[in-house]
Formats: sequence, structure tokens, C-alpha cells
Amino acid sequence: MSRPDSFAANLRETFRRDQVFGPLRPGTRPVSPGHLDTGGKHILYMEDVTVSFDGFKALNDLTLYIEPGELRCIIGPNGAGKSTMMDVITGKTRPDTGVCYFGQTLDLTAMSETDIATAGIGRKFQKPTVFPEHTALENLELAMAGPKGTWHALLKPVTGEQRDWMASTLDTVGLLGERDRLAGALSHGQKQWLEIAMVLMQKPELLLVDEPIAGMTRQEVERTAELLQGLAGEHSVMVVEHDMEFIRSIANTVTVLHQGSVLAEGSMQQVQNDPKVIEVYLGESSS
Amino acid sequence: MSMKRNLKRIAQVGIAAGAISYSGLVSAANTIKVGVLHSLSGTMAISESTLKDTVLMMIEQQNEKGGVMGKKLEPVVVDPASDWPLFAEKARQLLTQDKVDVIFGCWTSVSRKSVLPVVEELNGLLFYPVQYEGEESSKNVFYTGAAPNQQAIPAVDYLLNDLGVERFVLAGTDYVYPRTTNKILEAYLKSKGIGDEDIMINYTPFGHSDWQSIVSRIKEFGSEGKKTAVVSTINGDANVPFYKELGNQGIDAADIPVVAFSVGEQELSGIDTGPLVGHLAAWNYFESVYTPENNKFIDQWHDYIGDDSRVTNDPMEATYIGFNMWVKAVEKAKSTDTDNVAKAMIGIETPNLTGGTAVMNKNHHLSKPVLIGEIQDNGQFAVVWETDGLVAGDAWSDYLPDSKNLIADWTAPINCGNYNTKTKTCGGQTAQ
Amino acid sequence: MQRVLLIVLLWLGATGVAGAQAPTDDPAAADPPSVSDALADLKSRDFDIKGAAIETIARSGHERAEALLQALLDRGLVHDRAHDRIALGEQADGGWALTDPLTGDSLGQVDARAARPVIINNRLREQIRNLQAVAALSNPDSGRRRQAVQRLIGSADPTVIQALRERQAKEDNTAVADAIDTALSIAVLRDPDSDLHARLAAIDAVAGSLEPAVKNVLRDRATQTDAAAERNAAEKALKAIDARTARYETADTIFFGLSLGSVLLLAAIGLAITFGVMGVINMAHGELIMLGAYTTYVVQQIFPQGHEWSLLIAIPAAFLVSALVGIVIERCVIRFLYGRPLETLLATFGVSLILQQAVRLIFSPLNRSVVTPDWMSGALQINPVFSLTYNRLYIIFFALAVFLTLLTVLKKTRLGLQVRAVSQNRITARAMGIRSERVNALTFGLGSGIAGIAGVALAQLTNVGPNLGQAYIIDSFMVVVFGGVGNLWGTLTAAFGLGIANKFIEPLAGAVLAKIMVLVFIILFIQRKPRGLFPQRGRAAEDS
Amino acid sequence: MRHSDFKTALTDHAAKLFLGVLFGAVIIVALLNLLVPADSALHVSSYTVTLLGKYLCYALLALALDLVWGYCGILSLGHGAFFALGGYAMGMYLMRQIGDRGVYGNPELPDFMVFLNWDQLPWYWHGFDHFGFALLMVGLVPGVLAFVFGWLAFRSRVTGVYLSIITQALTYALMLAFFRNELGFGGNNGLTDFKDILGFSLQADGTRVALLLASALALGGAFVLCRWITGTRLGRTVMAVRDAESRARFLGYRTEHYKLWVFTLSAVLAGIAGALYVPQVGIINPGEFSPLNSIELVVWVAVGGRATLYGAVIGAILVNYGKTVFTGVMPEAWLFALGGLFVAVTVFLPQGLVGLAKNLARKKKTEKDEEAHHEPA
Repeated sequence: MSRPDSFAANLRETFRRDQVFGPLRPGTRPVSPGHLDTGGKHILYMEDVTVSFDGFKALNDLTLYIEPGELRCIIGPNGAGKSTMMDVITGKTRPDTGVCYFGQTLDLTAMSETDIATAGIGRKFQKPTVFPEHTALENLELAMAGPKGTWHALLKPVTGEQRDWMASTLDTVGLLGERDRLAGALSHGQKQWLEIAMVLMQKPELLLVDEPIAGMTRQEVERTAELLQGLAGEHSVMVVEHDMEFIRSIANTVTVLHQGSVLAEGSMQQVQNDPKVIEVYLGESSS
Repeated sequence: MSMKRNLKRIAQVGIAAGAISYSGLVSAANTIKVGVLHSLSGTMAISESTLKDTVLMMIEQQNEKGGVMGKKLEPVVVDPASDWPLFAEKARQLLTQDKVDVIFGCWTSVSRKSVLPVVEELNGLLFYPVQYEGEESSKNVFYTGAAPNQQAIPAVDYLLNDLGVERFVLAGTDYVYPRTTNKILEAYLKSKGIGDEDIMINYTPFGHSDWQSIVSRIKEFGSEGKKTAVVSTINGDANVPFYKELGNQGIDAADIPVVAFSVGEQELSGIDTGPLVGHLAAWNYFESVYTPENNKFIDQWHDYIGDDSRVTNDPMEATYIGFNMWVKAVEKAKSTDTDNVAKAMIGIETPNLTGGTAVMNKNHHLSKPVLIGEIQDNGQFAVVWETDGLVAGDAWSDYLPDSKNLIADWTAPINCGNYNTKTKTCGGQTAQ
Repeated sequence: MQRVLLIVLLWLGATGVAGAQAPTDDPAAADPPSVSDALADLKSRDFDIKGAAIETIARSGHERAEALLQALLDRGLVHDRAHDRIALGEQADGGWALTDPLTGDSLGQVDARAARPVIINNRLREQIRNLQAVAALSNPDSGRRRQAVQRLIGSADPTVIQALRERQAKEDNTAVADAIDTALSIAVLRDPDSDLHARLAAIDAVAGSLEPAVKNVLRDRATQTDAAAERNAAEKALKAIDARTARYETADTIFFGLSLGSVLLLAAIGLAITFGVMGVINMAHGELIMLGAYTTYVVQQIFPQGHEWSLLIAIPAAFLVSALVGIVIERCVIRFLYGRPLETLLATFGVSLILQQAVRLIFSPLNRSVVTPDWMSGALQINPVFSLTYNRLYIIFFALAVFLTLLTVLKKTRLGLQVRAVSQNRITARAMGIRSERVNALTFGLGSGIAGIAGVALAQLTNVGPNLGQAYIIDSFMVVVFGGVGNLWGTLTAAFGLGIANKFIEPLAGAVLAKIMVLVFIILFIQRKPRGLFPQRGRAAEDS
Repeated sequence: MRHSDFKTALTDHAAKLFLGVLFGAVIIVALLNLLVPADSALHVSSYTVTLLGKYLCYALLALALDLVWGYCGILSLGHGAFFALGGYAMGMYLMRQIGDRGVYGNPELPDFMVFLNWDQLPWYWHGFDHFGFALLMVGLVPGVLAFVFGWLAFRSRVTGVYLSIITQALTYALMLAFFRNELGFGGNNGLTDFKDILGFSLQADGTRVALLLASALALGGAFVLCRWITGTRLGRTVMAVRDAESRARFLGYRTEHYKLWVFTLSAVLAGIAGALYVPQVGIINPGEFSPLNSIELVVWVAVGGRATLYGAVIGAILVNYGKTVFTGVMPEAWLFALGGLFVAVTVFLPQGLVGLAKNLARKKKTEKDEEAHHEPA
């Protein structure tokens, strides 16, 4: 139920919208990964990005750069803006102000989720989202990089090497045995793996991994760590995680977010000794 | 219907739809089957279910009198559910599965139009008991309701001559009956020297419920000095809100009378008529008409339906006349065969309920008296005017350019539903 | 009107002939016919003879004359067939209790069909009313006098004009006096051989009036007169009148829009609760409205004499009935379907079919007549061209009242708090010990009950029949979706917005096109803002 | 994972069974109607033939809805509109075939135009005297409408209930529009009194049977087509969109294109169903646009079972057969039965009859297995 005062706000918001019948305007053209220009020092540029929901600032002048091939860990208490940041990068949320570039050329704030995904950014959600009514293998098939048009999907069967590729990917995440089980029937941990595998199938330049080890056993955690480190180098990887142990085991650079902006950045050592961080994290670190 | 009958019919229809004919079984039964094709559900149930009861009542009485030609009448009731394609389907079922000898049914024009090809193809017999737009005459259909010249024209004459009306609002629901009627009236009014600026035509959708703007426009139209009347062909459900709005905006019958062709006792039974006293309707029958036949009919109806508050109306009389004529015709033809009965029908006379006799003409339309009644505060009409003699139903209007040369005559030598008196040819339908 | 008086005058001129015409031909034909003869004439089928008879009764000065005319209007004057006489008839236990029209002593009881009311038609009705109006000119009550004059304005009948003149002389009430002036000025303008000065004065006198009669006579003068001065005066006056009329017409349209909007609001607001707050697509909403309407009817049947106040009982009754049915629906069907809005749509549609058919079986498919109480019928006459119909007026206020009540319920009461909590987040709410089961049932009951109340209002405007609900369900959904699901203010804005828009388009495009245009507009609008005018963030929105 | 092509879609077990039953039944009926003399107990009346034809058209319509609802999760409450548009396109052709055999004998104009004083054929009626053109329109008109509507809706991510409600508004608006006589489609009476199609009289048994066969072919063809599509990656993607749309987007799918593709195809199928329906029932009028029809259609699919294709067909035929029987036997009870069906199916049989059957079968199987286990012991 809305309050009378928000009524006025609503009214303003209604008429502020500039684009009448937005759908009628041509959207941004899809960009094939080839067009990604990683010539610069960084692959991802976020500068002075601000996002606010009804006054609350989820991101506050956030500035962050990711280098090609690096493995970056993002930590921060709940509500620090970690997920919102990923939403901005993947085009789910539009920033109020600030720029967000992928490579030198691609302005993410102007692209749709689809375009961003095609451009080479893969995302694994905090809550594992796979296609429950499809088998593990089919999930990978759907995720596989390549043309995503309707006619192509209708007329082009999967080729042999694509099959092998899927098989090997399933193998890397240890789900080869489950290839024909419905994804909905997999365990939580397995779903996490499956989703990572799907993201891999996208052949992304940049992986956003949101809390990958939630609900995983010790061994699984270790394998995840290996996997992520293995990925770094050819891909850039950005991992959001609570688990300090895990972070310590994989991280070389760590960024601490607090109240929507970068609190500290550096090696695990530096960060942990940073007084501001300690202050914020008092009691938090245990969790 | 008794459970036993239900089961029987389940079996029959089930088998029928299950695609195995059982024609042998049916024709064995030594009864005359009467099909009743009126909607018992859906929007038209309001009007049509009453006619179903009327037919059943007539059948019951006839059977008490010993049936027809010594055979009992057996009603076959189906529900086309106010769904027009379903009318055609059910008509086909009645004629091919149940092998009925005659069908009493339909209310709306579209339902009749939907059934028409079926009865013609299967050479059935349909009695259609509702006032309609004319422009039709089929070998297989008998129209016992009023044609436009038995309702609209006399009503307008009354407005012109007795009330001295000089301005007309033709308000109707947007479907074929009002369209045609209004076209006929427009032509007629022009022929009487009414100018374009004095005729306002307005159409509204079915079940229109918000009449504020239209009524206020009518009010304005009527306030410009000349005596004004509204000729309403507004259909069914839309009438209640229309009349309520009239009442509330204080349009008094004495200032702007409304004469309606689709509002009878039954429609009024759904309205608080206090504010409507003096508004008019034109029909061939009113419940308030004081004749022995009518009193008897009303009493029988109340007994049959077990509710003294149920009113009678014009389509019921039309059904009554049609049924009696069919009985007479069958006895005259000594057979229920469609062609013989149809032949016998022409010229048949039966008493109507308003004290005269109805005659079936060569064009399959009736000759009936035309009455104009004013709404009273008890939901009845008081007759304020009636034609001296009978008016013969006119299948093809003389006021429409395309049909003024057409006549219908189902006797030799013409034997045609739309015979062009100019070219001396029988057009359309029967040309195949 | 004119023709009536013509007849009357002719008849007065040749009483003898008329007497001879009269069915009872008595030797005393030469004298002016007595009231009893006139009464006898009423048996005739010929309305001219009846008209003459009425004139006679009115002029007879008989002490019961007024009463007789009134009885004639009220169908209280009957023709007793058995004794072939006219008598005063009271409908009493299935028959007529007759009394003598002149003496008033009882003539005993006859059965319903033995006596028929004397039939009069519009012409006679108008004639009687005018006669009564002339009589009422000397009524002590100034209000009655004014009505009488209003009625007589525009009449060209010399006797009437005469009566008005006489009255004008001794009239002390200014309002009445002004009305009489207008009437007489019109008479002057109508009178072919009145002189120019008198006419100019008359035009000057009526210039301010919005009476249609004034407008018409001015138009006639403007076209017919050959005196330039008069033409100009008339045209000037006409312009002024038209300008004012135009303004009032806009006001009219807005009122119509508000009234349509209030109906939409009433129909949609219950849905805004069940759909908006609970995310349940209740296709049976229309039938809950219908139940409310039928409750109104039943209540009126229970209190046959209480039309004036039975509505006040109907409102809570309708609320309870619909609310109970709503709760039953929630308990038996919907609670299995939470989080599956599309399934609730199908199931409740089934429920709506069942409810309709049930009503058909219980009340028959025929429409039921709901009597409008006097205080709700008629219109608030602000001036001759602008009036607000009472029923619409009350319904606008009623709708707003319901809206505000609901708002306070949701804001202030414990239930409201819980409802909002559940609507925000079911799980957390349950964790906080809110029994969401109970809250759901009550919320749904609340929404349904309001639908019932809407039914009470609609029963005053439209058919009370099995199809009542269907007519409103789609519009209701449009309003809720357009306004923004789960946002009562949105619903309010949407309802009145669409209502007024509709009423402004209607005169240009016609009723059907107007409706279509509004629908298409909504469809396009939803494309642009899928969450409606005032989007709501929260569970209801996420679910759908 | 199989990527089915037409061959597999035609030859796999379910398809064989379905097509076998369908054509078997239709051909038997056809023969019994044409060859067996009318007085024989085995004769099938033309009433039954048209009835069956009608059922098949409804089945095709249901199939079309199942494609969007069952596989793509779009609950369209406006599919009746596409059905009706296809019907009108065919109706217009049939009207043109009447020629000068109308009651007014006007060679140029249909009767309703004559008595509405139209002096010439409106432009959009031109071309409909050619069967080919009419057929083209049968697919094109619903297709284009669906495409435009879907493009707008899916681009701006109108989903779930909102989509259902505006599809309902769409068909409602169309109904009001077609009721208007000015529109030139015969207003409330619609188009009727058809004489013949391609020169064959619509009243001849032969024509009826031919139309029945045509309906069967259309249904069978559509069934195979849908099975093929749902078997391909397209089909899997569409289902993925149904289950987790945003996930699909983050994988780089333009989900709106997939929805639009399926929605349009479904609309075309609905149009074809309408086109076959009209010559068999002999009338098309705005009533077909009524939102109630569209909702009833949804229930056919729900009863049969979503996302199974043949479930939709079974549902459509069963419900309509029930309707025929009930409205003949105890009309008062029909709405109760239908309403009850709505509730019962949605609450107790979310998977529909097919789902029920599957569960029973599974139970049986498990029981068997257990027995099998016990025996050796």
C-alpha cells in the first residue's frame, strides 16, 4: 500500500519517464565477443557509479578496475552493495550516475543483459539458478557459446565436438555421472557446480561468481578454489564471498566494499591489517 | 425432466455424439416429437426460458386434449446456451438425431440466421415467435412475431398523428434488428416530411449500462421547441439502466415519450416502473388486454408455472398462436410431413388472445392487430391505441429501396421467398 | 397541449352537441353538464371525450374535483363493469374496494377483473397536470407555486396566461414572481401583435434565464422578426445563453465522468485488495458484486414497506454475504493455489460460473427489480440546463467513503498491519507469528465484502440479474492493472481517469469506439509501464 | 540430448499412436457416413460428422494454446481472437462465393451490406473471392496481429498475469469492434448463409467429410510440427525461458524473440483452426471473440494436461463432448459441471488427465518392480 506522500513521488516518477512507448525505440545492437577491445590496461572500468533505491544508496561513487586475467575477490558486510555492483555490470540495474565500461569500447550502462552476456560477461548467481526441467547436459547445451538466434536453434543440431566439449566441462565440475538427470533433482552443491559449468560454456572474458561455495562440502570447496584459480589467467574472474578462509586460499587482490563504495583494496595481508576494515568487520569476520 | 428421461436422453445423445445412428429406434416411437430450441443458459436465457415453458405448457394441454391425430406430443428440449453456432448444431441434432417433426425456437435474429440453412437443408419446420426486422421469408420457417410494419410503422403513425410529434430520436442497440427498423423508419419519416435535422440516430453496444451522456443529449435534442419522441429498439439488458437514467434525469413521458419495440411485460418486471408511467410500447399483445381468451391463458400460465407474479408477453402469444396453428395444420394435412403441413398452414386461422383471429398469410407471416400501450406503475401496459383491423405482416419492407419490389408467396405459381415483382424472377436463396 | 385546448374550447362552445355525443343522453343536455355526466363520459374509449370530461370536472368547482383528478392520475378511478359505473377504487386483497366518487360512501368490494382503472394517456395526463398547476398558482406554499409556474412556462394557452397575470399582481415571493415574469415575457414574445417596445423589454427580462423555452422563443424571434433592434437584442441574448450553456455542458461531462469513475472504483477496489495485496486473480469478483446486488433485492423483499431505509440495511448485509462467500472460496479453493496466480484465475473463473448458475436456479434467470428510494431518485436541479442526478451523486460520495474507510482499515487496524506484512513477505510475517492463513482468509473476505457493497450501489443503476458480474469484471481488472497493482491510490486515479476520459471521448466517437479506444490505450500503456501508473515493489508484484 | 527432425517427430511411438488413432477414427466415420445407407444402424449421420469436425478444430486450437502456455508459459486469454480472425478470413471467402444468390440477388455486395446501404465493397474485402488469397489471410492476419502485439509486450517484458489480462483486453476490444456494423463484417449477425466452397456445396455429405478430413490433416500436421519444434533446441530454449527467464537472458538469449516466435506460430495455428471451423458450423460472428470462449479454451488444455500436446487434444475433445451431452440432457447442470471442472482440475489435477494417467502408470510400474524384487526372495 502506498502512502499519500509517495503518491506525489509516484506521480513525478510517472511523468519523468522520457521515452514514450520505449519498446518502439530501437535497442542497442548486440555485440559479438570479437568486438571487445581489451587493448587497455583494464578489462572492466567502473567509475563513480551510484545506484539508489528510494533514497537508499546501494552504490555510492563506487570506482573499481579489473585487469585482464586477474582473480579479484570482493568482500564486505551484507548490504555493502556487492550484488548491486554485479547487477550493474550485467545490466540488470542501471546506475543513476557513473560510467561502466567493458574493455575500451563497450558501455555496459547502455547494453541489455543479453548483449552484455554475448559480449563476454558470465554470471553465477548467489542463489543457484539452473533450468530445473532440463537435464544437466541440456543445461550446458543451452548455455553453450555460439549463435543464439531462434532459427539457428530450430535448424542446427548440436555437433560432435560441441558434445565432447560439454562432456569435458561436465567432467571438470564432476557432474559427468549426472549428465542425464534433471537439474531440478540435483543437490544444492551440484547445482552450484552445474551453474559454474554453464557459465564456463559461455566462454566469458569476465566471470562474475557470487558466493560460489555456499552449501558445499570441504572437498567441493577445495575443488572450487582450484577451478577458479585455474580459470584466472585466460579469464578475468571476480568472486564475491563471505568465507574468509576461502578468500585467503585463492585471493591475491581483495577489494572491501562498505556502504556502496570501496573501503580498502590490496593483498589479503594489507586489507586485514587495515584499521577501517577491522572496525567494520569487528565480529563480522567470524561469520 | 424425470431422472428416467434424463437417462434415456443421455443414452440417445451420447450414442448420437458417439457416432452410431439409432434412427431405427426413434421412428418406432408412436409419438409426434416437438423440438424446443430456446436458450436456457447464457445471456438470452432471461427471455427464452419463458418461451420454453410456454411450449411445454401448450404441449401438456394438447396431450390432455388427447394429443394430435391420436398421437401424444413428446417435447424434446435442448439448450443452445445463447451460443449462435450451437443453435445450428442443436437444430441439426433435433432434425437428424431426434427426428422431431417441428421446432419452436430462436429469439435473436442471429440465432435464426444460424439455424436457417440447417432447417432448409434438412427440410424441417421452424416456428419463430419474436418480432424481427423482416427482410426474410423461408419455405421452412413461419414467422409468428411482428414484422416492422406490424410494430414500428403503426407506432410512428401514432406518434405523428395522435401526439403531434415532430422530432424523432431513433435509439437502438447496434445489431441488425434496430439497424433495419431504423432504416425503414427513417425512410418512412422522410416520406412524411420530417427533415434530417429532426431525426437523431444513436446506436449503443449490447448491455450498455452508462446512459448519462446519451440521455442528456436526448434531453437537449428534445428541448428545442418541437415535440420530440424517442423510438427505442434498445435490446434486453440495456433497457433497465436506460429507463432508470430517463427517470432520474427527469424526462417525463408527457414531454419526451419513449416508444419501445423490445420492452414488454417481462422486461418491465425487472424495473421499478414508477418513474416510467406514460412511456409507450408497441406490440400485438398486452397482458392487460381484457378478453376471455387472455384471462384464461394468464390463469393457465400461472397454474403451470406455479407463480402468480409471472407475467405474459407478446412472444408468448406468438408461440401460442404458432402452436395452435401448427396443430390445426397437422390435423388438416393429416400428416406431420413438412411439405404437407407447410402447405396446410397457409390460410389457417386461430383466435389470438386479444379478441380477434390471427391468419397465416402466403408469405409465412401473420395478420395481427397492432396495439400501443402506455407503461403503468404496476409494470403493466394500458392500451391507448390500436389498429381498427388486422395488419398483414410484410416480409419485405416497402420503404427500403432494395426490397420494395420483393414479395414472398409460398403458393403456386410463385412459390418463392423473395420474388421480384419487377423482373418477375425468384432471386437468391432458392436459385440453386 | 394546444390541440387539447382547441378541442376543449370547441366543446365549451357547443355543449349541446357534446352532450348529445356523450353516451348517456339526458334531457338536461342544454345546461352545462354536471360532474356526474363527466364521470360517465370517462367510460368512453375516446380520449377526446375523456379530455372534455376532465375539463368539465376541473371547471365544475365541485369540492371533490381536485381529488377526482388526482385519482385519475393515480389509476384510482375505476370502471366497475358489473354496475357499469365509475367509482374510486382501492386495491385491496386481490380485488377492488369501491367508494362513490362524489359522496365518498363505500360501494363494497369487487374482484380484480370486475373493475378496470380508467385509462388516460400522456395528453390527458399533461392536461390534468396543467389544470392542477393553474390551481396551484394560488397555493400558500411558495415552492409549489414556483413549480406550478415552471410547468406553465412556455404555455401559449390564453386561460393560463390570464391566470399567470392575475397571480403576478398579488405574488409577493420574488423567486415565483421572476418565474412568472419569464413566463409572461415569453408569452409577449410569442404574441404576434405585441409591440416592439414590449418585446425588447421582454427580451431584456428573459436574457438571464436558461429556460429552454426562452432559448427557443429567442431563436424564433432572431430569425422571424424584421425589426433590426429586436433581432440584435435576441441574438445578443442568445449568445450569452449559449456561452453559459456550453460551460455547464462541460461541467455535465465531468460529472458523468466522475460518476462512471465512481462505479469503476467500487467495482475495482475489492479487486485491488485480492489481486493487489494477495496476488490472487479473482475472476469470481464480478459474481461477488452480483451477490451484493441480489442481497439488496432480498432485503427489499423482507421490508416491503421500507424502501426508503432498507438500503442502509442492505449495505452491511451485502458486505457480510459476499465476505462469507469470499472466505468460503478462499478456504476451499484459493488457499491451495497461493503463488500460482494463473491457476487462481482459472479456478475462480469456475467458481464464477457456478455462482451464476446457482443464482439462475434460485432467483430465476429473470432480472429482479430493485426499487430506488425517493431520496435517491430525481435530480438536483442547479439550473434548467445543469442538474446532478441524485443516485449518481450519492454513489460518487459512497465510493469515496468506501475508499477512505478501506484505506484507514489498512493503515490503522491490526488486520491492516498484518495484511501489509503478509503482502510484503509471507515467510517473515509467519516467522513473526502472524497467522497468515487467517490473515489471507480475512483479507479475501474484506475484498469480497467490498465487492458486495459495490453490488448495492450497482443495483441502483443497472440490472439485477445473473449476468451483472460479467459486465464489470474486465473493466475492474483494467482499472487495477492500469492504476498499478497493490496501490489503492493508483486504483482511485485510474478509475476516475478512465471514467472522465471515456465520457469526453464518447460524444465524439460514440459509446463503443470510446470503450475500444480506452482499452487500446490501456494495452499500449501496459506495454510502456508493465507495472501500471504507480508501480509497487513487493511480493504481489514479484509473484505475477 | 536428441535434436529431433521431422522424421523422428513423425515416427516416434507417441506420434504414431496419435496419428493412427486420429486418422483411424476419422476414416471410419467418413466411410460409415458415405458408404453405409442412411437407414442402416451403422450409418453415421452428417450431424455426427460436422460435430466431429468441430471437435477437431477445437483440438487444433487447444494444441496452439498448449504450445504457448504449456511450453512457453504464456497464458494467453486472447487466443479466441486469433481463432475468430482466421474464421472471419474464411467466412469472407465463403461470403464472396454466394455471389448473386443472396436474398437481394446483388452480385457485388453481401446481403448485410445491401441493407446497410453500402454502395461498394470496402477495400479490405477485395481479394477474398480467391481461395488462395483467403488462405493466405487465414494465417497472415492472426500472425501479424500476434507478432505486433507480442513484439510490444515481450520487448517491454510484460509477463504473467499482466500479459494474460491484456490479451483478454485485446480480444474484448476486438469483440466490441466486430459488433459494430460500421466495420463491415456483418455486426452481431456476423457472416452466415454460406453456399459452397471451391464450388462444392457445403450441404453435401461429400464436402462435409472432406472438411472433416482436412481438419484431421491440419490437426495431425500441427501435432507433428509442434512435436518437432519442442524436440529441437528451440523447444528446449523456450522451456528454459518458461522456467528461468532471467537466467536465459544472462546466457545471452533474446528471450523476447523466442516468445514472439512461438506466440506468432501459435496464433497462425489458431487462425487455421478457425478457418476450418467456420465452413463446418456455417456461421462466424463476434461472439467468437468473447473472453469467455478464450478462458474456456484454457480449461480444455488444463483438463488434458499442459506441455504434452496430445493432452490438449484429449482435453478439448472430452470437454466439448461433455458439453454436447450435457446441454442436450440437463442444460441446468452444464455450467455447474464446467465450473466444477475448472476448480477440480486446477486444484487437484495441476498436470491434467495425462499427468494423472502418468502417475498411475508410474505407481503400477513401481509396484511391479517391487513384486519382481520379492519373487526371488
